[in-house]
Amino acid sequence: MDFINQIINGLSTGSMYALVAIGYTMVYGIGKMINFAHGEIIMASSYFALVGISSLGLPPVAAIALSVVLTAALGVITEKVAYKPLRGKGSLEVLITAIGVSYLLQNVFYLIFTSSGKTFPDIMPQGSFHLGGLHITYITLITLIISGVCTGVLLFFIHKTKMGKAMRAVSEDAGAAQLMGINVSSTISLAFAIGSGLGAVAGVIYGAKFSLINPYIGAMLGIKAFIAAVLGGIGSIPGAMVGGLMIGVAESLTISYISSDFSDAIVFGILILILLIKPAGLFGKNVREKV
Amino acid sequence: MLLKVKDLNVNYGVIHAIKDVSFEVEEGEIVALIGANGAGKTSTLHAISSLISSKSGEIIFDGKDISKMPAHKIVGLNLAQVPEGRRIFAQLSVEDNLEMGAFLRDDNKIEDDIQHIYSLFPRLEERKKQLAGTLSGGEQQMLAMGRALMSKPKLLLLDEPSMGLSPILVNEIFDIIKTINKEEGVTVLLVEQNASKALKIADKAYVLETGTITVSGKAADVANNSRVKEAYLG
Amino acid sequence: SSTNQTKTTVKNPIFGFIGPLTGDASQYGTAVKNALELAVEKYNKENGTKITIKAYDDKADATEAVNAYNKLVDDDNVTAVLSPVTTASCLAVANASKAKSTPILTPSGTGDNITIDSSTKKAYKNVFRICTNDSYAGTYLAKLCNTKFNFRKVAILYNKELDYSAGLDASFEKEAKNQNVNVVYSGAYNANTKDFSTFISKIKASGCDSVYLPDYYESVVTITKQLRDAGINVPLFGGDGWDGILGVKGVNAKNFENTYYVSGFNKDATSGPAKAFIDAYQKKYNTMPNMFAAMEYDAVTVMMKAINAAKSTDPDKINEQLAKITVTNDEAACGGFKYNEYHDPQKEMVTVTVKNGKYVTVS
Amino acid sequence: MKPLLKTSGLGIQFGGLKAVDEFNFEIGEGQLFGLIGPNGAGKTTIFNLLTGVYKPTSGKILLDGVSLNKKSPTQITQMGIARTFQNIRLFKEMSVIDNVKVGLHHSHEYSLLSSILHLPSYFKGEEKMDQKARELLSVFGLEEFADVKASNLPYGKQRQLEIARALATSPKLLLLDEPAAGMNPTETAELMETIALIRKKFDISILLIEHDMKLVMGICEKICVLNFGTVLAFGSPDEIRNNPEVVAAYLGSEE
Amino acid sequence: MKKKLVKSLILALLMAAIPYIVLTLLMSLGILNSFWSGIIMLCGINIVLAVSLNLATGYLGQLTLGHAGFMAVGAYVSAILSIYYQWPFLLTLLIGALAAALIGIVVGVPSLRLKGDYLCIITLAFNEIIRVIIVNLKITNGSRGLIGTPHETNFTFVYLIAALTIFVVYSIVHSRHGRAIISVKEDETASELSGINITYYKILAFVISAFFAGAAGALYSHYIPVLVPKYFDYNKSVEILVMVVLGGMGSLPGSIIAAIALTVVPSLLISFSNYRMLIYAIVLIAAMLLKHSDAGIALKRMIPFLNKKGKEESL
Ligand SMILES: Nc1ncnc2c1ncn2[C@@H]1O[C@H](COP(=O)(O)OP(=O)(O)OP(=O)(O)O)[C@@H](O)[C@H]1O
Ligand SMILES: Nc1ncnc2c1ncn2[C@@H]1O[C@H](COP(=O)(O)OP(=O)(O)OP(=O)(O)O)[C@@H](O)[C@H]1O
Ligand SMILES: [Mg+2]
Ligand SMILES: [Mg+2]
Repeated sequence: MDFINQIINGLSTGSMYALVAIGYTMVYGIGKMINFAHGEIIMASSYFALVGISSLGLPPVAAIALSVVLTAALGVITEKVAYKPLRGKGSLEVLITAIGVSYLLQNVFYLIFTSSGKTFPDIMPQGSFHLGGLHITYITLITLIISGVCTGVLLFFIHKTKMGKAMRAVSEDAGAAQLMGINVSSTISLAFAIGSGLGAVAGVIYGAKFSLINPYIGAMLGIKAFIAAVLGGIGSIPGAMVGGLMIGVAESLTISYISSDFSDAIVFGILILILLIKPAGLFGKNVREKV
Repeated sequence: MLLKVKDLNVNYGVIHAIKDVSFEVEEGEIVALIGANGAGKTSTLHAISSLISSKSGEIIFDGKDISKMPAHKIVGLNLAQVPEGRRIFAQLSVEDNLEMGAFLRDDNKIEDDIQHIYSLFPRLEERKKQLAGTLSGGEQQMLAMGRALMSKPKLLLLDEPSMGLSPILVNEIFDIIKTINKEEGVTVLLVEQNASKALKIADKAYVLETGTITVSGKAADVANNSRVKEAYLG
Repeated sequence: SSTNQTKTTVKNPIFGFIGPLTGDASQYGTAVKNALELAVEKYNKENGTKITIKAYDDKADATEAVNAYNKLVDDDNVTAVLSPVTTASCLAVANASKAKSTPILTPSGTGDNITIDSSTKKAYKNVFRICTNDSYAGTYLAKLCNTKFNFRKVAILYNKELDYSAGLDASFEKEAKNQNVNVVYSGAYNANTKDFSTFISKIKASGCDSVYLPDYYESVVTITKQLRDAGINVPLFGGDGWDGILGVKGVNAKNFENTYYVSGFNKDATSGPAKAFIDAYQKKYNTMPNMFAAMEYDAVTVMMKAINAAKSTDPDKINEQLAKITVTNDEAACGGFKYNEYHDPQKEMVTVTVKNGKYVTVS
Repeated sequence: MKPLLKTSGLGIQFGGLKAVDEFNFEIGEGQLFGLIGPNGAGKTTIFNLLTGVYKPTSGKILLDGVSLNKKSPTQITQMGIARTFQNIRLFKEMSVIDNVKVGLHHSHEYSLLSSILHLPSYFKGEEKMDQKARELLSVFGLEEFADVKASNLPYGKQRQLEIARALATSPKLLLLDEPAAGMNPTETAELMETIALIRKKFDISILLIEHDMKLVMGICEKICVLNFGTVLAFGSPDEIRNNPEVVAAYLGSEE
Repeated sequence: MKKKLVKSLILALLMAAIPYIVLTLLMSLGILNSFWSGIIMLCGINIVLAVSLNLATGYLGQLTLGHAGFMAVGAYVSAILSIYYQWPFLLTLLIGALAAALIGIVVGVPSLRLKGDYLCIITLAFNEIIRVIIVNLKITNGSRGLIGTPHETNFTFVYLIAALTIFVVYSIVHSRHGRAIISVKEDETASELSGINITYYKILAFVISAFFAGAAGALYSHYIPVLVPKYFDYNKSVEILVMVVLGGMGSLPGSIIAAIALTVVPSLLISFSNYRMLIYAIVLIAAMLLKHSDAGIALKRMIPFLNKKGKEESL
């Protein structure tokens, strides 16, 4: 029973990683760039929601909606100002700018909100329920449901709608996509908006779950989610979902059954092993380059 | 006059690739643009479609100046291009590639048109679920043409459509170009290395050499030009 | 710095500050710097002096701290350095200061070896601190478990990537053995752990009668919420890092009923220097000061006392005075003390608990 | 004539698709062979099999009697098979001469240590490589472009550089994948001469994929026609030209 | 040709000697005080790190985010040998560097199967694993920090090792081995099919890169009085990567200049207290954007030794 409880714990954290990882994957897919500032964008979303609830006195749902909109806008602005001028200059160049943006966001929020933690209001039902011998908190359940729904909707959008397919077309060959009449700039903005908006959902969950937020929470969340995205096969949305859940569960299980001291090392070790066996990640299409 | 290019110049950094190029394409015509490697044929087509921005000059399509228009808007005016090297979407299926060709359309004939493309290129129908990246070179060329046709273009720019195709397919492709032109009324601007074949189906032709047009006229006349014969017809 | 040597009272010493003003440790650095500014302002006003401050950011990184130290000493000619704030920076700066012997007085470097030169095993002649060290607090708590709280089965959750937390854990576990206190579970999390559910399941299973959380209050707030959510209602306790816990905006004080921590600073003080400091700090910065801020406040007092006794800004003379200084309870917000041979202050600690959402000092 | 390369029952499958099946083939020393066939017949795939880029799912490849099945592409190249690519793959950011020098890498060895310590063997090695590379470039008239960035060469020159780089590995067998693609008739005629010259000068065998029938029929001694991964016909240019099956599947009737 | 090479070699040695003599003079005369000498030392260490990473990332083209891991291995191995066994500094430096090189093999192996971002993650993972191990070992004193390493690093050592790193990487890059390494970046398949043993060269580049990172670590550990594992987390790896990318992939002068700039600028910003990182972030973004703007490219053209490709580009 404890084992299953640990798995549920892991799934709950993992689904938050997954939502963030999806943002990475989307932006990567379309811009072939690692948006290192994605974690910070999510940190921003937590603050947006916090300000919405605490300062503006909005009801939680409205605050969340506000946060999603503002975060999406922040993502789009970042893209336009910092990344767009470097488009086509190599992914590494943009990576460095993204690192700059992540420092920038951290410090802007630090200067506004200081680095001491702010308590996030309890916007989700507190407490837990028992199911058989299982002990599940409501937050866990809600997190799982929300991330499942978000992924499902997104998958449908990407694979079944015209805009979604256009997004994939741009991600492959922006020039050719233009020749189809696809507006590349707005498609990329859309990807940033969706990725950041989903991140905002994760940011709110983060706040609700861990109750304390500071300007530096995005860094590790971002790294973990980035790892999840790569593990699942970067560019693949189901991959990001599964990768996130796996990292969450692996963390939870190593801490409880192997060693808390080495938990990070073991999780990273697992990651290395999986990637060595499946070099393009779990869901990555290992298309051999046609010679 | 469907397309009119006047005093077009293209620069890549310090390289002046296209120098004061002017030409015209009448509705319903097939116009061939031939020239050696690196003469600037692709650059000309890219300039028309706005895939490159560093350019000056006038480009009038269907009465509108499109020289400053972004690439995706130009497609909406029914001007399509089959780019050099095909550039199909490798990770999308054959079918999705065709659907992308119809991106700007919102009529309900799209499905019919896909079937129509399949009838032009039966090989594509066999492979409609396959990822386009794993198609052979010739298959990819068919897909690229099919995809461009899905936008129902008035003017189709073709950049070396016969490159890398087997002789039988080269003939087929030229037949298809003729068909598209005659039966569907699509005007074609055709860039080709295979000059003899291109001149055979074209009405008018221009020869481009290191960024300038050196010979122009009726296709038959160009084909008989002694310099052209020596350099491009072998 | 030699201009004032002939005068009896030194009018314008320069105090250096090194601490994290950016990055995730910046809240400590900022609080300490605020207290330094407050204390200097007050001292100048009351004594007609013109003490000035030079402050540099070190991002809690030892390398940067050494750079900042070099700048303070070479470019700014500071009289004394009233910092660094974090332990690693203190260790590095202490070592780097050997050649110059500028007095260093840290309010908050709690690591055990800061004041000790590892090559001679003796105290550096110029390095002192206001706070007690990690061993002191860990050992003190282990004794309390036995003598005061009667905790026999303690579960521990500490941050293995934080020197402070690891230090408090090690000294506690060591002393617990002598005090007949059993450590029934000991779990170590990473600096970035936010989800403690896995540890909490273990704690639940351990059958402990109390949980020891030697970390700074930010983590403690998160852990406590999750512990209480999971239905663990045993007493929780920790070290001076807890200080400031109710000051976290929006914290659910209910979770902290039945918790204890020891501190060098009594926030409930109704009179004396602690009260005066708290009032002044709140007036100026509109927020409750934490313990390290109070320690820095004392650092200014202590340093000026030594300088006045030395009647000079000569570093060696100041160091001499510091080593034999006696600070009384009336002078210091965090209590009076004398230094032992390792330049560690010997002082009483206050035990604090939370009742009805308010700090209460346990006598 | 001694057989140089021999395949028996060679095949590879991608998912359900048998891209190449039961391919039996032999090329002798000094021979110039053509490999033609409709698009997607499996020609490039055969090159990929011969050079170790793909591992065969069935059959054998023997070079000079030695099996290549388990060899890596690097080993195969070092054993004497070099190739060019259907889509040009030069080292784009490197200079023209450096591209060739990479091809010379294996045949001009001096150690890492001697390059760090600048020992005489380093200077000697570099000098020899430089000489050899310039020689090869001159065959293609590329000498004047030696220091130009490869991607800045005109397309036709890039194809020639690719051949020069392949030759630099001192192959016994050279595989050319559509060397005339994108060339106009004049350039193609030049290429034909170059190929003939290479074959004589370097005394090697050549296997050539090409859709330009003038070129294939003009210089190949023997031609193998591939269709749907299997051999459709085999013979001299004249035999192939008049083979009705080949005409139907590949050549089409010239009007 | 040989004469030309020998001549340029002598010239290079001269070029290397002049800044050394000048800087030593300035320091001993006290014109450069201990603040500046400290920064110069860190510049030297960062040059070693950036130049060595450039071999793996800039020339070989393998994106690595774990350079700080190699540095950590060199730092801790050499520090432990110095503290517990009192071995001479240069010997501990060599062993530290070799230990890092050994880890370089381990990290290099995945690069045979993985590319781009996948490799980047793997190296980041190795970096974190190394750090977690250091946090948990007794001999390293975990997160509380290792103290007592003798202060052996001086300007001469730093300068020598930096010069050596530059010289070795330069020599490799300008030999057949370097061409092989660059060809792997340009096109792996074409490189393989030109007879290059890409396995060997990938591992080689990683090993050399790790070796010098280890040496940099040893220099660092004998410079700073306390070694904490946190210093070697992925942020440090990112910092080194920033130097390489900002300086230009595959450009040695670029790496050197960027290493110096990214050491000096933040140090000068320390008095901006809490605005410091904000300013740094803006400077970094602006530098990246400027580097690729028309103005930036024009500026670069005017600096002669950053523009060695001038001839090639003009066609
Ligand atoms: N992106 C670019 N950057 C720099 N120069 C370019 C670029 N694209 C083309 N050029 C140069 O511009 C000139 C014209 O090239 P273009 O591709 O238009 O020729 P083309 O006639 O289409 O040749 P091909 O038959 O090889 O396709 C050439 O000299 C080429 O090297
Ligand atoms: N990696 C792969 N995965 C799946 N299918 C592949 C792969 N490589 C090739 N194919 C398929 O194998 C068949 C043969 O391809 P190949 O590239 O060898 O053709 P080709 O004869 O060279 O054609 P072309 O003349 O058009 O270049 C094609 O149908 C192609 O789609
Ligand atoms: Mg072209
Ligand atoms: Mg082929």
